[in-house]
Amino acid sequence: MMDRQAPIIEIRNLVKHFGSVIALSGVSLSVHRGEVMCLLGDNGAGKSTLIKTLSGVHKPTSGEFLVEGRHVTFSSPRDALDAGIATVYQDLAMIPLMSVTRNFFMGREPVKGVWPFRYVDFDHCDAVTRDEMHKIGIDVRDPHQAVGTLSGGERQCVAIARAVYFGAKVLILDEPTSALGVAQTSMVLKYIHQVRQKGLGVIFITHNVRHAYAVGDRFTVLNRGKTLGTYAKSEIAIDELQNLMAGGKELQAVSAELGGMV
Amino acid sequence: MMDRQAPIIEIRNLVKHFGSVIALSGVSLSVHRGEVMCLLGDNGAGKSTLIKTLSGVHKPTSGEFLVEGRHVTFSSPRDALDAGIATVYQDLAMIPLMSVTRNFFMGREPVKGVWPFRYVDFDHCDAVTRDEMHKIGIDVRDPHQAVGTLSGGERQCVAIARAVYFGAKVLILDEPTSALGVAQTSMVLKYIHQVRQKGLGVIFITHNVRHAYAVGDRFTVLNRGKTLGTYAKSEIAIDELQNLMAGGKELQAVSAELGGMV
Amino acid sequence: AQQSSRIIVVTHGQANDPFWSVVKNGVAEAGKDMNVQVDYRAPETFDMVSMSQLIDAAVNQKPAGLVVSIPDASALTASIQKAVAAGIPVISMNSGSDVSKKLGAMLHVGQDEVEAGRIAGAKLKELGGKVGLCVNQEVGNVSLDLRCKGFTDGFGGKVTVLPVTNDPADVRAKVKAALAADASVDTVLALGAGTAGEPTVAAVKDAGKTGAVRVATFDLSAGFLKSVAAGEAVFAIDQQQYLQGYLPVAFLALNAKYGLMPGGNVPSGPNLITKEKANQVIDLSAKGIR
Amino acid sequence: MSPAPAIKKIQDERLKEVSLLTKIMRRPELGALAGLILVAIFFISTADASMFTLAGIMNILSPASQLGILAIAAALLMIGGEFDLSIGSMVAFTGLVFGAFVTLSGLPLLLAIAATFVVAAILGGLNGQLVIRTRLPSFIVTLAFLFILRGLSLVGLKWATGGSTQMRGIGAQSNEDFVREIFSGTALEGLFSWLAANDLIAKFPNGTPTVTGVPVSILWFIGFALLATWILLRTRAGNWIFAAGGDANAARNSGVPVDRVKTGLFMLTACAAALVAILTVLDAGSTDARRGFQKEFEAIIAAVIGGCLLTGGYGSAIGAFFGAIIFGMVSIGLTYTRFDSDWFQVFLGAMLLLAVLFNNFIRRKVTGER
Amino acid sequence: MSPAPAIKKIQDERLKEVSLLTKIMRRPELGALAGLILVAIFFISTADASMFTLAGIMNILSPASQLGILAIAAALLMIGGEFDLSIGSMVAFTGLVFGAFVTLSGLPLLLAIAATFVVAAILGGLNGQLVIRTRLPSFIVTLAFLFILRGLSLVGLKWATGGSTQMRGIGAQSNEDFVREIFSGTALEGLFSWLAANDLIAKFPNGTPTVTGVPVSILWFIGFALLATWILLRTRAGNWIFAAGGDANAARNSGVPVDRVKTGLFMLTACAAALVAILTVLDAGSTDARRGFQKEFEAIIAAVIGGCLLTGGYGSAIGAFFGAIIFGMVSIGLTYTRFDSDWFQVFLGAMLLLAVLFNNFIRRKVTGER
Ligand SMILES: Nc1ncnc2c1ncn2[C@@H]1O[C@H](COP(=O)(O)OP(=O)(O)OP(=O)(O)O)[C@@H](O)[C@H]1O
Ligand SMILES: Nc1ncnc2c1ncn2[C@@H]1O[C@H](COP(=O)(O)OP(=O)(O)OP(=O)(O)O)[C@@H](O)[C@H]1O
Ligand SMILES: [Mg+2]
Ligand SMILES: [Mg+2]
Repeated sequence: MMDRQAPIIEIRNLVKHFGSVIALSGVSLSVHRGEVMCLLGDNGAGKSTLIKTLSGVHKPTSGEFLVEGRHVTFSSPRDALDAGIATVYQDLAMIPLMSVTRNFFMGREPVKGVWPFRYVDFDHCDAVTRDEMHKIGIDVRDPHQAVGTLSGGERQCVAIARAVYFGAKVLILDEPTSALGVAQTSMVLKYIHQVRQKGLGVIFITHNVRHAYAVGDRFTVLNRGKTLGTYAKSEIAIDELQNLMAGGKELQAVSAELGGMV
Repeated sequence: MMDRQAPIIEIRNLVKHFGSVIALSGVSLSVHRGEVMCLLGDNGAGKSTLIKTLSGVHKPTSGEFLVEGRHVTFSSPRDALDAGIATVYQDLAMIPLMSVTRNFFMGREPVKGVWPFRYVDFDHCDAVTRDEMHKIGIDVRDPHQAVGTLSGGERQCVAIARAVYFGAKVLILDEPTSALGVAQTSMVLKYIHQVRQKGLGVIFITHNVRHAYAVGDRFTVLNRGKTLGTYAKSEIAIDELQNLMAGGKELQAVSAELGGMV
Repeated sequence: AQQSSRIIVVTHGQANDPFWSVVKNGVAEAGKDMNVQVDYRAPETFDMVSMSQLIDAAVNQKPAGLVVSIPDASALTASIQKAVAAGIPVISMNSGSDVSKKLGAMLHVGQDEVEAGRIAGAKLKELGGKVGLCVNQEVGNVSLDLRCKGFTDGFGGKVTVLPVTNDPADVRAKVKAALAADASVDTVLALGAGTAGEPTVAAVKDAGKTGAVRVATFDLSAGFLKSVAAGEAVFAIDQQQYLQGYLPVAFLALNAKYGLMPGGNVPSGPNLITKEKANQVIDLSAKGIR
Repeated sequence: MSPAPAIKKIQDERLKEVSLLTKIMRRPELGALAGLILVAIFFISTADASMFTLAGIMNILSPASQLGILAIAAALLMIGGEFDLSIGSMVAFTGLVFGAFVTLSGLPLLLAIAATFVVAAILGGLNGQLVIRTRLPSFIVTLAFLFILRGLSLVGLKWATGGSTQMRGIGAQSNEDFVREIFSGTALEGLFSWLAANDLIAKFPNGTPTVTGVPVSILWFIGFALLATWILLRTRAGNWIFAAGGDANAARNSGVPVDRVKTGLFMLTACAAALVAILTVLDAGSTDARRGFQKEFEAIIAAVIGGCLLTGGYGSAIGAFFGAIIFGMVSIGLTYTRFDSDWFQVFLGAMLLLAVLFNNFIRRKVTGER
Repeated sequence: MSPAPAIKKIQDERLKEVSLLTKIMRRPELGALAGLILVAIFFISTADASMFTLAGIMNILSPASQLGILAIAAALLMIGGEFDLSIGSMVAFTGLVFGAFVTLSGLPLLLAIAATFVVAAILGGLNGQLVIRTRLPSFIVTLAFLFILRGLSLVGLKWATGGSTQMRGIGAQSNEDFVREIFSGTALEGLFSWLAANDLIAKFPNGTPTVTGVPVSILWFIGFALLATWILLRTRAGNWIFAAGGDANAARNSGVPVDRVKTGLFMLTACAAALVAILTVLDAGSTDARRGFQKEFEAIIAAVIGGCLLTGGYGSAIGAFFGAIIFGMVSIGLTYTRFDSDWFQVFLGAMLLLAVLFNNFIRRKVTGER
């Protein structure tokens, strides 16, 4: 199903410190073409820190980082975008005061005309935004509405639709489904599936083991800044995965108490 | 199991407009003692708007609001807190630049000494914070750490631990589990269960039908600012509930495609 | 009121500047005495561009007479000439005696700042001063800079400019610092009595150098005059700026009424107020007349 | 219970009808226009009638235009999330630089102007780079430049003139009419003398029109306002400015070159200051050490009256345009009234407050915000 | 793969060891102290030795203390998320009010002081209520008050004195020594004359010590800094101030009475201005229309040098304390050096920039931020 050449993204022994806090202490990981790699782990395990390092927001303290087999160092998120890594951050990277359209096209505005009279055709942008949002299951009432007035889930959908629309080689999604309703979640999972089929790599972070298992090909579990291991879907059952994600804590007890519905 | 006197909270025909946007168009709802009322619905259905109206953040455009059978109008969240309504907001109501302890006790700082020499015993507060966070499954490295440096899930846990610690008559939780890891989620669900057993009322908002079904007694589904109906747990099966939450959209199709794992 | 007997005064000095508030009092008094309407206008800071705009605004209102100060001839030429072209009689005051005629003003009332500074400098030199300090509370305000320049010329000895602010604590501390840093300073000239002069006297007292350091100031304030009377300061230099406000308005009013106008410039000062005269003027100064 | 309604995008039932008026008034700049109208009404009822003659309006617009050029630049910078407190000192310093190029170096006017803009751009870039590199607040960095440039203006003036704080006679010797006409004096003179000849506008007794033309600074002001509006609303750079000011981190994460945008804005602000310096120096023929004093302050006021948020990310150039006119009208307008000038500041403050309150009131009323 | 480690709270492996020094230097105010030390080193090496004698230090501290009282109040207000640009004018206005109470109404000193504080608190409350009710930025509201109060001071002074802009003789007639001693002159005079008598401090030739005591304004300054620090760090009100400034909405949602906190801060700021007014008026015996000119500006500078964020929610009173001393030392210190005074502003700007840069550099170095 997928070609196992050089991975699109590979990291080796990545370490990241914030002042005295050690957020990542030696993480290795690889993502291939046409593969959905799920990154799982407890709160504070370092998942967001890891993907922010991949997308150029943080500079790693040490460690190797290869894109398509070549060493890279990103000095800004723009570098990562240029290298084909598109990211939906957990904190969304949106400007609340700006309109939906302007947020959607932020940093990648299509221009028309010749310099110095180059301009952005915002009518066209509005149409695209409305369209893309509709595809993901949200009727934007008015693309000029400020993003700050959208509901949490609607905002998440803007971020995802944006990343997908400007599709790249690798799509990184940090808990994209956490704020979404059932319908929107299905939509996003379907998107992830489509993206994989187009041959892109996907890194998908989630706390919902069902979502992960529904679309993931491989699962990497982080715990307290370290990898607990990487498993292919065939190697691990959903329950084992769930236990691993929770760090083996006294989960069964609670779960049983509440009727095993978690 | 629960006494069916006057509901702790009852609203009738609540309407809320934001300028030209109609966020709620006539919602009725009641919560009783010792009951977990799950509020479900699509993104943008108006759930957060509804609970923000209950907790005094927004003033309703029209409609009735009764607490323990008496009509009330809150002019600020403080009024709601004083009336015994504690809320964990979706956007958390935390100050990123302030320490964990200061956020934990914000608005409800315990004071010592006599006026004008009243002071806050922050050492004691630090200990309480560390303790409460530990109970919910988070080891706070340093209670003086700014909340802004915590991971999304850790921040959520602070908000929940705070609301539970200062427990009131009604606890409102807006998507508390969405950013949480498996272990923390179980913890929160267990908390909700405990709170109910103490005789408090709980309003629990979630997009995860399993979480809702695990702890909920009754389920109210909102759609586009209107109630689709309220069901007791005995009246509805989990699959029906899920369909209702998604607004009956072409969910089955997607779900089937992905192996029914959503 | 009658449009014809309105006189507008545009200067570069703000209404809250102690020096100019006296001018303004003179203007108001003359308006009352002559039974004409007077308006006093000045920009919010020393700003030649907005001053020229204020003159334009005055010209638009076609007054019976216009009184202006001319601290920067280049910047104000166009506006003043426009007033003259519009047939409005113009009298210049305070500064600009050199260009007054050329711009078409009927006459000039006042004392050149440089000249006043030179006289003060010469007097202090005569009193035995050798190393001087010029305390400037508004560096960059051309009229104050010119006072320092005149002082330097007339004094002959070494003069350092000490930039300070309007804050008495700041003036006091800086003068004290300057006296401590250079023990040879024996003369201090402040450019404003209330703002810079009084704290300077206090600073000299703090430094234990009362008497050893000659203190003088431009303009008058009751507090400073007391110090002059007490011998803590040597003199205050008075331009009698009340006249600079009163006379032009009176002249223009009479001009409007009877077509009268004196034949030449009127020098309003300077007038050195020393120990002997100090006591008589204290009350007038407290009322904003001197 | 019925299933969810299957309404498609025809008419969303969750939107109330809003009138066109409401839609128009929702734009931030039009609140400022409402404030302007209020202030104008106040003066029409209290001031001398000559205030609203053609000459009177030109008289109001000239200070407004000089302030306005600065205010628009300040507004763009504020939208981009930064302040520049050195604008006022920059006016003095670039005025000196320009004066020195003309009188001391004897450069032709065009070259002197170009060189002045280059100096301004370099200084603005320096401001920007310091803010970005050190990650200090721009408030404090540009404040340092407020002092440094003001001080350098004093030192430079004394050096250039041999001891005076005033440099005179700038541009008197130059006779390149074309460049001069772009940067000083009045435009459309032919039109105005024709109008005067036909008794359509007021004349002095000697027959010259009271207004000989539109001061060029007003044309620059209008042109700059239009350009800035176009940039903000229609170009990629405009989107980047909003994004950089709204949330620099989020913008950076989305690939906006925030640092480049901010540096560019600082350079633009400095160049706007240079433009004002050139306009005023050529007009007045002189410059002094106090030029532009506190203009940074007034520019920010005008931008805020015009609806810019101090926290960045929101505002408009047209708002700053109206804000500058309000400020100019209040400060010149009071001289047309019979109020004692002692009360000037009281009125200025009260009028500012009223204009902003009214602007705010209208906006809330119209948009139905609570 | 092994299951998750079951480490309990003994030692978290995800924390590096940090030295005590690092921990201390992480406090925002100590960055300002580092800046102060740098500035002091600069002056020790360039200025006249008399600058760091006891008399010299008192001389630096007395203007610094007046600025500092304002700066600490401004810092609290900034932490609470608002600005007050009317502080400077408030100094002039409350000075006038106090003067009028003493000279015109002939109130006893204590009553006059109390009444002045009441007036200040009312004005501050008005500021605060306007900001809260209108939801306009405090920048613009207090700016209006900057003008209004400045104008009223002028009008009031002229009215009270019959035409002069200076009111004098305040406190000359009053002879309540106790109250006077608290608000003016020097304290600890006995100690200092004893020290002088024992040749421990410098004397004038006539035997009186060069420093007769500590100016009371310095004691007020220190006392206020300690009080403000205690409030910020140890009280409920302090937590509310941080919360209100950090995110007013979040704070309100958590039950913090944000509006009351902000109004209280505005009142505090106005009272700080009144305190400075009373101290200076009693000291100088007079007040004039230009008192406190631009002090609002300097106070904000000092607070920012001291590490306050302009966006609110972060800062310290001790930082503002050091910030005021840095500002005072730079502005007074230059007169002790041999630099040409024309360069004064250039140095002032450069020193400010250096102090802040150094402060920033130290903090980053020590905390290991990148
Ligand atoms: N800028 C920072 N400064 C200090 N510590 C930080 C910073 N950013 C993250 N951390 C710490 O690093 C750890 C990892 O955080 P991270 O956000 O990567 O967790 P996560 O795995 O994404 O958790 P979640 O599932 O809750 O989002 C956390 O303990 C957090 O407190
Ligand atoms: N302040 C506001 N101004 C204008 N519209 C608003 C405002 N707040 C909310 N809305 C709109 O009201 C609707 C309901 O929003 P709300 O946040 O209550 O949804 P929600 O049910 O909580 O959704 P989610 O599950 O995504 O959090 C949304 O369409 C949103 O755009
Ligand atoms: Mg995360
Ligand atoms: Mg919500």
